[in-house]
Parts: sequence; structure tokens; C-alpha cells
Amino acid sequence: MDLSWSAEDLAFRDEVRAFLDEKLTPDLRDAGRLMTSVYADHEASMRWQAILHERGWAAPAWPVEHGGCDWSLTQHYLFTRESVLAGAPPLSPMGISQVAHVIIEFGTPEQKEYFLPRILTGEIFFCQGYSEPESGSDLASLSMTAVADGDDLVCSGSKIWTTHAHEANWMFCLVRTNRTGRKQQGITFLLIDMTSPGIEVRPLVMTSGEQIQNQEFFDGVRVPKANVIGRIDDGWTVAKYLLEFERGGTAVAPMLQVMAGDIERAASGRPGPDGHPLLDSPDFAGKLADARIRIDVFEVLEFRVLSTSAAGGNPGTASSMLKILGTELSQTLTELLLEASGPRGRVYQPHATRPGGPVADVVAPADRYLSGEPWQAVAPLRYLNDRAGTIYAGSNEIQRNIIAKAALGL
Amino acid sequence: MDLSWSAEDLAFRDEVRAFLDEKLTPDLRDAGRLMTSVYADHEASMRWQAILHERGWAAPAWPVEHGGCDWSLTQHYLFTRESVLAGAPPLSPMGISQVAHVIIEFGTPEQKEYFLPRILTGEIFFCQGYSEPESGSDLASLSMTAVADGDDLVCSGSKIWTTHAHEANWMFCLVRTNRTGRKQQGITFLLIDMTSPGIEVRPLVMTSGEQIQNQEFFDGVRVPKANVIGRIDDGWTVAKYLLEFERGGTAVAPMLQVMAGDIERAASGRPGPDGHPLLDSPDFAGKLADARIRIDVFEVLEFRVLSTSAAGGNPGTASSMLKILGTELSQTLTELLLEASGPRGRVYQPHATRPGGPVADVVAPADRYLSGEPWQAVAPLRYLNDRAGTIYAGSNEIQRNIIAKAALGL
Amino acid sequence: MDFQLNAEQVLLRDSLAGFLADRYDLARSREAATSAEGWQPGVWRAFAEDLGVLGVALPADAGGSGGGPVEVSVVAEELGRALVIEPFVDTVVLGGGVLRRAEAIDLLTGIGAGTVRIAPALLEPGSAHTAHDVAVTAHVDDGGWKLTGEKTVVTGVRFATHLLLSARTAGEQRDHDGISLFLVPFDAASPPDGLRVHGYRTIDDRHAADLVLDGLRVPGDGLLGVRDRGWDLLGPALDETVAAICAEAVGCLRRILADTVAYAKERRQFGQPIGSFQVLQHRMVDMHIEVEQAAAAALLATLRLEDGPCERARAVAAAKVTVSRAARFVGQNAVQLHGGMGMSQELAVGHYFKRLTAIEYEWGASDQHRSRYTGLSRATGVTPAE
Amino acid sequence: MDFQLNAEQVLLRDSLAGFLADRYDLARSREAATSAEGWQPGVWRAFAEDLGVLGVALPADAGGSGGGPVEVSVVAEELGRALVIEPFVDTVVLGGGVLRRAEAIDLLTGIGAGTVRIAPALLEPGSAHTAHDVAVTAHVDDGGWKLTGEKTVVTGVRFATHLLLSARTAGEQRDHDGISLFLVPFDAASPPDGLRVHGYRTIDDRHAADLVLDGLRVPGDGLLGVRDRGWDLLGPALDETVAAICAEAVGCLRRILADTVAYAKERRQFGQPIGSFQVLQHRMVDMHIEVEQAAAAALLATLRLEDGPCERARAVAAAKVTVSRAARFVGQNAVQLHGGMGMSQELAVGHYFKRLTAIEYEWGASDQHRSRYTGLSRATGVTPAE
Repeated sequence: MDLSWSAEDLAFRDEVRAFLDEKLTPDLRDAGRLMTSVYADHEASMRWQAILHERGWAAPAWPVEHGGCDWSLTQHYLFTRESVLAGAPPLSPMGISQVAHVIIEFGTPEQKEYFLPRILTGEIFFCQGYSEPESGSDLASLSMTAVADGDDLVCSGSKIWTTHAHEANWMFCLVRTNRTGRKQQGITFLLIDMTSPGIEVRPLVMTSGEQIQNQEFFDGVRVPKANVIGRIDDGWTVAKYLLEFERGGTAVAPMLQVMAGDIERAASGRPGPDGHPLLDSPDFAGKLADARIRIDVFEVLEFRVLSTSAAGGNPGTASSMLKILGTELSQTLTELLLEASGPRGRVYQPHATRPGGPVADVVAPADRYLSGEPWQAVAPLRYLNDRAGTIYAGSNEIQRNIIAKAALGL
Repeated sequence: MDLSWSAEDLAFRDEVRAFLDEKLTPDLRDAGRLMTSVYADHEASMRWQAILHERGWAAPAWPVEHGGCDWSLTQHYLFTRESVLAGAPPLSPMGISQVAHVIIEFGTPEQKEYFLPRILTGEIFFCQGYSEPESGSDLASLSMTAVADGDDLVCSGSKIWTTHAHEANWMFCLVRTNRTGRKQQGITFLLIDMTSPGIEVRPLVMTSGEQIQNQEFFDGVRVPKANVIGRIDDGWTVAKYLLEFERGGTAVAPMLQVMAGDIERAASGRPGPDGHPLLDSPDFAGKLADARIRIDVFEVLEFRVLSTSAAGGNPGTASSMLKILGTELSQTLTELLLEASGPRGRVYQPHATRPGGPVADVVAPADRYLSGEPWQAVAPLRYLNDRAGTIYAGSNEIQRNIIAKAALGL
Repeated sequence: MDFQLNAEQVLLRDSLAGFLADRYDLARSREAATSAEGWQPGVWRAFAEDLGVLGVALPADAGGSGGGPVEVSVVAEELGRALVIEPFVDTVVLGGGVLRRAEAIDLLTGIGAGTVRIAPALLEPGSAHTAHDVAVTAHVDDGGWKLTGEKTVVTGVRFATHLLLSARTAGEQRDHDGISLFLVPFDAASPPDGLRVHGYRTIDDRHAADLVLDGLRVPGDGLLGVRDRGWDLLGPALDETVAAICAEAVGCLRRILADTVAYAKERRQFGQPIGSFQVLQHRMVDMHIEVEQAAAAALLATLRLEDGPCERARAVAAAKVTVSRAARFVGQNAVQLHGGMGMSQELAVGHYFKRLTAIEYEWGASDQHRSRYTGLSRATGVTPAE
Repeated sequence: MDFQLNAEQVLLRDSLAGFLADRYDLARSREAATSAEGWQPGVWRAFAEDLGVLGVALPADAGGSGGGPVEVSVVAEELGRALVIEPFVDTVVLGGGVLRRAEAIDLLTGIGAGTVRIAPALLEPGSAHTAHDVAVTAHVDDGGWKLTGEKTVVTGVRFATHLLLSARTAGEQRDHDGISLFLVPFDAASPPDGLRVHGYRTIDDRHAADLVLDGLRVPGDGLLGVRDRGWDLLGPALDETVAAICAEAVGCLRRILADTVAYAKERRQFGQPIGSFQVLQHRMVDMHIEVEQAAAAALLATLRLEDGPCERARAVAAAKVTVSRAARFVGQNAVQLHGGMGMSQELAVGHYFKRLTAIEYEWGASDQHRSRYTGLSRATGVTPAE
């Protein structure tokens, strides 16, 4: 038993650190530091992707022949970890970390040849069309129809909660091609060119004022059958592969550690109820210590999943547990950051942040006046947006159902 | 809107206080103060009942003609409140507060004449036979059979979690007289003389070592049909009347206030982790203040139920809410008392307490040596026994089901 | 022991509720909030003239109906239920509470008439949520005063007719003694010399501002009450303010819980309403229980406001702890049960969640009031009105 | 990064688990606990002679197998799983940890052989759970020492061969400096002059006692290590002790969770297994998650024991906070889901609940270790080994 990194891993880590020190401009670091959600400023994140691509590190998990890195899972973890600790803006996962893997696994030579290089360069930017107004937690009940007509599938229906649909020029989505049999059958995994006629994108304004999520309306949109991934009616297999296949590259513990550090710095500079630094208030210090302890423990659990996967094993429901713990910890931290920001935590000033999308009727003062400091402008928006953590990617209630069934046999 | 007592109520309260000051001997107060559960030392509680009976206050909620008091619900509440605050040992609820009310409502003249005076004097002491090994939360599924044979019902089966079955000479219970129809039908409310042949009582040893709960085995026990309350097969009606009819006399807030006061005294005399009084430790002080605040709020909710009932209204699911809040608060307080008792909270010395029943293989040292103070001997036993609060009388999960249905229409 | 509103109070509640149901549309009120005006003056006029809610707690000699804490809480709860952004608590409860104690009858009359609107400039960049933490200074300056320093999150500035300013005239930064209160006529269109105003919106759709006081001159009669004794006016008024905000929160909480239960009955997943899942049922039951506790706590604070300072402060602290806890638990779970829709501006729930989040911290969150409660319980020198 | 036990460790775990499954019956062990003897000497002998678990962490020159923290945690977890009351942690981890640092090879050899059993007399009536809070005094007394004061909850006295006593030889009551450690041969049947023993049972079926030291004489060679520097030995040994107790707790937790899940599948109400109710399913999932966190925290503490004092203490504090939280949540809910049966002695769950309750507080509960963690994180003068 051993929790330390090997000498090779440490050498690799230092190489990554050197790269980040050199390439992360102050503006890029700001884009990472002043995020108000898990989504980085789109332009900054694409700029960072280009820099990584230049170094050959844009898609570490891909097979080398497609432009990936010959890294171990541990190295990939270290790369992500160091990127987070250095405050690099995260890349959009939809293309590189998601659809690309199904194209690699199920795609035709033509699909691979067309999409993979363009995803790497950012020329093609994907969004994910899974949820529908009537199909949230119950994804398999989705009803957007795709009717075969010659070489095309004609798509009609609606998708919702589509991140960056505005910025994306392609969508990968699940459509209903067959209504017979179990609801998981008759689903097809389809790539849609967002410039096709008949697609309307409506931005959804969130409580933070941000417009990152969207609803799309598809009215007789013609999509070539050549854009089907895998077989028609067999999309659930493809989607499940995407959900279950552990390919590393996620590092939640470092993100939580960065947040805890930010809170500690913030609380040391703000007054508590008794006028002394908030960090010295026993109540606040106790809550922060409790969160830090949970993060220490979370990191061990994350390491364990990593080493299980690295050994070719299947972490099983441990990933559901990490999803629950990670999102609930993150929400706790946003509460502490909001508390630390004091009365100014109530002030709405997105202009001092780097949101992941446009902001509705934002009121940036002419003189760019900022009440307090940038982190105080981030605090309430981060708090509001982070409520999504326990809702999306399988709500935490769904995750608990999964663990009850798979881990406890209930 | 007004939270204060009327002048008449205050005058009544003073009368009660004067009585308690005079009649509560140190030994009786000990019996109240050193309880390890909601059950008082049997002998002491019967002694207190005799004193109350002498004053005509043993059964305030009964109709005057049967020996009750012409008190308002508010006066009854004040009487209970003052008794609790003064540390009087509570009386067993089974006879006076439970079966007596169904005898008064559904009983024959003979039943009233025989049982009520003897319940008052304590000559007859009842236990409750509801739960069965296979019927806990799902009470209506009970299966102990009573078969008609001439003037008798012949009872066979088992009851469990019967408080003070050892001390009791009568049991009121629910038996199955008919298996056709809904499970709530075919149940009969029956009074059984515990001295009847064919009854075996097996004490259950709890984690506290106490033997208050019992399991009984009934093997062809003959019970005269004259002991049926209400009609045969109609016992569910009687049981529901007992469950739902609000007749006051419960005062949980004062009990919680007494516990909080005990904890505050205890914590002011014990060292905290840093050597200063535990009461000055911000962590402990915060938990105690949080509990006190919840008690303040709980008291308002208890007052509201009281005034609704006093106005002849039905508090509805508010009683389920109070059951949940009261039991969870009580458990929190037992945690704080155990924490305050320090290392000695681990010592098992029931001989320094006044448990509600005999204790299995208790080891009272010859010299009656006590490690620490009596309250430190009480703390762990109280903590263990109080786990029952969220389990019995309709588990808190069942109470939440009730509220979801009745209050939220879910 | 009486938990019933009297006939007048019921009438007040019903008439206000009826008015808000007819006239206070959530969407329109949000538009007003983001507009240049920042509020709906017509609503305020109706409060004053048609409904008389602005004078509800004013003495008769100020044209008020002489109501007390109960009337204020009745109004505040209805305003919370309709998510009203117009400054009832700032002007009527806080401003009115201070002016009542300063016996400023004319200004009180103006409050009742809707012509006087007060923006409380109490918090400072270095003060957290603690109003007696005052660093702004006031110095005597030929017959008047000269104020220097910074105030932050001053709500209602956009449409205020007066600023209520706290400044230190003696003592250390956090002393309760040595604070003086000033009332300064104000017009956002032309701020006086020596005062810079940086306006912004809050997450709960209020208009607020930072004020930079750079030797702002205030005439001698701008001083409220006695020099250095401002806390005698402000302390009790702040307890009344917190109690009113707790009542407002109860209105928000009842509405957001009702919306959540209704949504859970109608929203279907896995072929059944999500409200049929036991885990969500118990979650809503726990929300319900939190709301009932918040209501009981707000009532306790309301009915203790006219008791002694310790009793009053203890009940107010207990109420704020309870309401802050409920605001977080109920607000967060209302969003959770609404899923993505709960995070959007498309439904009411998101707007109520933001107001409840602001209320959680307004004038101090749970920890602050829990410590205050502890101090009062032990009666260890904590100023009752802290 | 390696989460696998090596082959020897797996062998150790499996042989001990097998032995306990065959030979350590819960009912019989409770009888032994309430008997005059108070334990099962045969089990101890087997630990020493057949299984070698008593020497698992002893150096080779003391006849041990030279194992480290991982071996200790493997043993402790299995002992916890079987609810073993025999004093492995007191004697091998705490006693052994002190004697190892005092280089008392003969006594260590005796521990491994099962012939030396140590009762740690560290806590005092005025010390809470803080071992450096020492009021018992030791004075030089012709060539030896004279100890005066009181110790409480001294576990294992009934069958101990030695007492490990802490006493103050310099400094203030809570100073880490000025504590000296003494090892005193002991036989419960005939306590030495100047020592009164008041024995009792604990809620978790250990035998313990209060010791009244009334000028107890200890020969000069009874001093362990250097005078006044006892904490150099005791501090690190206590961290190892807490880590071992955390591992023991993980064994208890895994068993009580497994019992609860099994009971929920078999117990039927309302015509279905109670394990089919979603609220209880999610409760058990939360118990499962608490157990996994406790296990990860115990592992973290174990693997940090040989790091620097700060790293070690920080990980141990984090582990105790996590394990105490899990012990309470999992223990209480295991009882709740078992209903009345969970409160009785009839099933295992009640016995495990009592041990978990004792563990929650042993050597300090969550608050104490959270403060310690905070102090260490800020590195503000808190002695690492506190």
C-alpha cells in the first residue's frame, strides 16, 4: 500500500508544470480563476486548446494514431491535476472527451478521417443533444423522431439543456428511429450539422443571467444516414459505452483543493461577525476544516478509482459515489465562498467575471466600477450555477438508486 | 396574536407549583432526574400516582364523574409542564392515558365500573399488546388469533415490545378474530388478565441492559367475551380512536428544556478539548445553542397545537411533525449529554441511575463506588435507550409518509 | 395564548394579497427591476393610498393606523409571497423604526403617504453584516457635519428621497456607543457634492449602490436623536427589521414549497409523477417542516418585539438562525426538485431562490445570530440590540 | 500509488479472519466479558502463538515480524469486524508504541509472546479525552518515584501485567513538556500499596477501572525514556493508536452495514421487504458512502504514520473526524433500520453500535480533532502530536 507517485510520474509532472508555467498567460489564468461555473469562457478555452494542440496534448486519451498521447492513466490524471492547480481554463468535454471516443470506437473510416482532426483543431465544435423537455432523468424515454427518407433521416422534435449549442457547429444526439420494443431500443446515435435548415436554437436564461444552456427545435431537419454512429436503432449501446467507459482525465479533488484555498485566502482578508478575520471565527474555521477533511478523503477515493482503472479494473459504483461526494462538496464550498464575500456577495456584477457564455441584460457600469474584489463578484454566480452539479449527469438521486441496486443489491 | 398565559392560567400554575413543592420528595425527584429512558422507576411512579390520586389529579383528562378534573386543555398542559419542570416521575400512560379513554368511550357500564377506579388506584396496571414479531410499522397485519368458544375467546400467538409486561396485571391488545376482508377488518380490541393460564412473558434485554420491554407467548388463553371493548371484529375503530383523539396532557417542550438545562450545567463543570469549560468551547456552545433555538421554536409549535385543540380544532399532521421534531431533538440532546460526560460517558454503572425496569447482570460494586457523577452514569444509558424515540409510536419514516399524504397530497 | 389574527389583521392580509394577485405580476416586476426606473412607482402609490400598508405601523398623529409588529409581519409575509421588490422593510420598518424613535412626525407622515423613501446606508466595505461596525466618520463643521468614508450595498438608492447614514462621532470602530445617525435628503439624479454613487443590481433584483462620502456636508438638523447615541434608535429598529425580513421569508418559503409540490405532482419521469418517489416525498416533508419552523420562529420574534431588550433580541436571533437555515434548505431543494428548470429564469422558483439566498445572509447569517443567542442566553455582556 | 495488500498482508488478514470466524463467537465473547475473568485468555494465547498477530508490529530483535502500520491496520480491522474485546490496541499499539521508542526489548518480546499486557492509565477525572492534560504528580523519593492523583477509565486492568502511567514531573497541567511515563508491574489480584482500584465495565464490554494513586511507589527503573520527555514517546504512539482504532472501526462499520442490508432484504412489512422502500435504500447508500469514506480516511492515516509529525497528525486527525462521523451516522441508522430488534441484545447490531459509540469519543471526538486539524493546517503552534 502506497499513496506516493513514482519517480517517473513526478518527472512527468514537472514537465507538465514547466509547460503550464510557460504557456498559461495571465489572461488564460484569469479565464480559469474567474469562472462562474464548470464552463470556461468559450474563446479562452478554444485558445488554450490550440496551444495544447500545438504541443500534441489536446486529446491525451485518444489513440496515438489519431493524435492522442501515449500516456498512462496516471499521467493523464497528473496532467489534468496540474492544469487545474495552475488555473488553466478547461476544454469543452463534448468533442474531445465524449463524441470523439464513440467515433473512434464505432465510427467509419470516413467519419474518423473527417471529424477527429477537425475536433482537435477546434474547427468542429460539438454540443450534446440528449435531454428533452419530457425526458430528463428518464433519458431512454426520449422522443425526438428521425424518419428514414432515402439517404437521409428527417428529424423533428426538441432537445434541451444543450450546453454551448450557440457556439457549436455540430451536435451529437440521440433520436428515436423506432417505437417498437423496449424504450432503450429504437434509439439512434446521430451527428447533426447545426447549420442545417430547420434548426432553431433558443437560449435559456439561468438564474445567474448566463445563457450557456439552450433548447433546440428541429423541424424536418434532413441528416444524411452517413452521420449515424454505429447502427440505426442501436444508439443506446453507443450512449452506454460513452457513459460507462472509464478513460480517466477527470481530476475533481484538485478543483476542490483550489476552491478551498481560494476560500481560505478570502476568509483571511474579510471580517467575521466579531470583526476579527472570518478565518479565525470558530464556526467558519470549523466548516472549512470539515470541508478540507472531506476533500482529503475524497482524494484518496479518487486515487483508488484511478489505480483500479489503471490496473484495467472497473471501479463500478465508485464513480457514482464520487459524483455524489464531489458535487455535494463543491456546493458546500460555494456556500463558504458566498459567506466569506459578506454583504457584497449579494451584488450582481458578472462583468467582473469570466462566465461560460453571454449574460442577459448585464449592466456593466461605464467606468467598469467593481464593488469589492473579483472573487466577490464570482461568489454568488458560482453558488447559483453550482446547483446544477447535483442535477445533471444523472442526478444524485439517480446515482443513489444506482448504488442501492448495484452495490447493495437492493 | 399572543403567546402569554391568562391570569387564571397563571394562578392555576402557581397552585400546581405549590403542590409539587410540597409533595415531591427528594427520592421522587431523583426518580425523575435519574431516569435513563422515558420510563420511570415503576415503584416510584406508582407511589407518585397514589399521591396524585389522593389530590384527585391522577387522571385530569377523564370526565369528572369518573375521577377526572374539570380542567381546560391549557390547564392540563400547564399541570404536565410544571410536573416535568419539577422533575416528577411520569406515570405510565398505558392505563390512565390510553385504555381508560376507550373504556370511557366504548366500554359497558360493567367495564367502566370495574376498571376505571382500579386504574386510578393502581390496583390494575395495564400494558399494551399491539406489536407482533411480524407486525411492527404494519400494525394492521397483526395475526395473534382469538377464536370464539362459548363465552370465551381463545387467544394464541405472540406480542412483542410490551412495556412493563412484567409489572402489569392486565393487557389491552389487538387480536385477529376474522381473516376475511381488508386487514384492518377482523381485528378485536381485547382486555386480557395477565394472570390467565397459558401466558408466558419473556423479558427482552436492551443494549442498556434494561428489561422493560417483553415478548409474550399466548397458548390457548381463554378470555371472556365480556372483556371485548367495542364490537368483535371492530377493534381497528377503537384503536384509531385511541391514536387520533387529541386529549392533551403531553408536554414535550418542557422535557427538552430540562434536558438542555442539565447539559448546560454539566458542560459548565466539565473541561472541553482545550481544558477550558466545555460550555465555552465554540463547537459545543454552538451545538447547544442550536438545540435551544430548535426547542424555542418547538415550544411555539406545541403551543399552536394546544390552542388548536383547546379551540376544538384538529391539529391534523402537526402532531406527526411534533413527533418527528421532538424525538430528533431529544436524541440530539442525549448526544450532547454523552459528549459532556467525557471519558466517563463510556462507563457502565446503572446502579447509580433509576432505570425503568430491572437490569441484566448489573455489577453494582459492594461499596457503591461511582466513577464521576450520577448524570455521567445516566448519559450513555439515556443515549442508548433514546434511540427508541424515532422507532416507536409510528417510526419517523411512517410519520413522514403520513405528512406527505395528508399535508402535501403526495 | 392566541394564534389567530384579529378581524382587522385578516382584512389587511386579504386586501393586500388580493391587490398583489391582481396587480403584481412577477414577470413585469422583474422588467421594472432591470429598467432604468428600477421599480413600479404605481405599486408604491397604491400601497400608500389604496391599501394604507405604508402607514400600517405608524402612530395616528403621523396619519398611520397605529398597528404594531403583527401588522408589519402580516404585510411582510404577503410581500414575500409575491416577491415584491419595492422597499417596504427599508423605508417603513427600518427607516420608520428609527424615525419613530427620533419622533420625526413629518417624515413619518411622508412615509405613510409614500412621498418619503429611505435608503439605509449602514453597511461598509469592512463591516461584514454588522451594523455597529462603523468606520465612516462625522466631524462637526460650522453648524453642520462633514461625513467621510464608504458605505456599501445601500439598497433603494435609485428611488430614495432620503439616505439614512450611520457615522462614528466617538469611540472605537465596533463600539455601540459613539455612533450617530443622519438623515440626508437625496435625489439620485443629482447627488450632492462630496457624495459619489456607484449603482448596481443585486442578485435578488434590488437596486443598490456603493456610496463614497468625501466630506459630504450635512446640516445640523440632519442629526437624528442624540449625538453618539444613534444605536438607541438603530438597535431596536434593526431587530424589527430582521423580524420583518423573517416574515417576508416565510411568504417566499410558502410559495416556493407550494410550487415544488405542484411541480412534483405534474412532472412525470419513468412513467409516474416524480412526487410519487418516496425519497422526494420525504424531502418535501422535510421542506414543509422547515417552513413550519420558520413560520413559528418568525411569529416568536414578532410577538417578542415589544418585550424587554434581551427577550426581544434572543427571539430575533433565534428567528434569524431558523429562517436562514430554512431559506437555504428549502431554496436549494426546491431548485433540486425542479431540475434544470429550477435553475432557469423561466419559472418563479429561481427568482424566489435568489431572494431567499439574499435573506439567508441579510443582517447576518446563522452563525452570527447563533453566537448572539448564546451571548444573550448567558447574559454575558452582549449588547441586547447588537 | 498502490491500493493492494501484499501477499503476506493478505495471508495475515485471511488467517486471522478465519480464526475469528471459527473461534470467536459473539455470544461467548460477551459472556466472557461479563464473567469474573473478563476476557478469553485462550484467544490471546492463540493470537500470540498460533497467529503471531501480537508481534505483527514488533522489531525482529523482539521476536516480531517487523511489520508496520499497514499490518497493524489489517489486524485491527479484522478484530473490529469480529468485535474482539481483547486488548490488542492497548497492549500492542499503544503500549508497544511507547516501549518501542523506549527501546524496552524484553517487554516488547513479552508483548509478542502474550505474557505482557499493558493497561494505559492516561486519562484523568479532569482531562476530558486529552492525554497531555496530566495532573497526577510524580516526585523523586529515595531512588524511586512517588505518584499521587487519580486516573480514570483505565481499560484492561483486570488482566493487565503492567500499568502505563503518565505523571507530571514539571510544567503546567496541560503542557506537553514535563510529562514522564512509568511502567509498573501489576496484578489485579494484589494491587500494590498506595494504589486503590475501582473496577467496572464499559458500555462496550471492556473491563476498566478508576485508579487512586495515594503515594504509589515506583522504582527508579520504572521511568520510561527521559524524565519530563514522556510526550516524545506517548505522542506518536497515540497517533498510531488512533489510526488503529479507526481501522478497528472500519471493521465494525463494514459488519454493521452488511447486517443492516441483509436485514432490510429479509424483514417484510406492508407485504414487501423494507429494503424495497426508496427512503431506506438511500439511507443505506448514505451509510455505505460513510463507510467508504471512513475506510479511505483510516487508510490515509495508516499510510501517513511514518511521515513527518505534522503530516502524520493531520492525517490522523482527519481520520478520527471522519470515523467518528461515520460511527455515529452508520451506528444510529443501523439501529433505526433494525427497529426494536436493533435496540436489543438479541442481534449483533446492538453490540456493534455500543462499540462504535465508544469509538466515536475514544481519544477525542470530531470537534477536538477538527480543531487540531485546523491548527496543524495553519501550523499555528499546535504540537503535532497533540
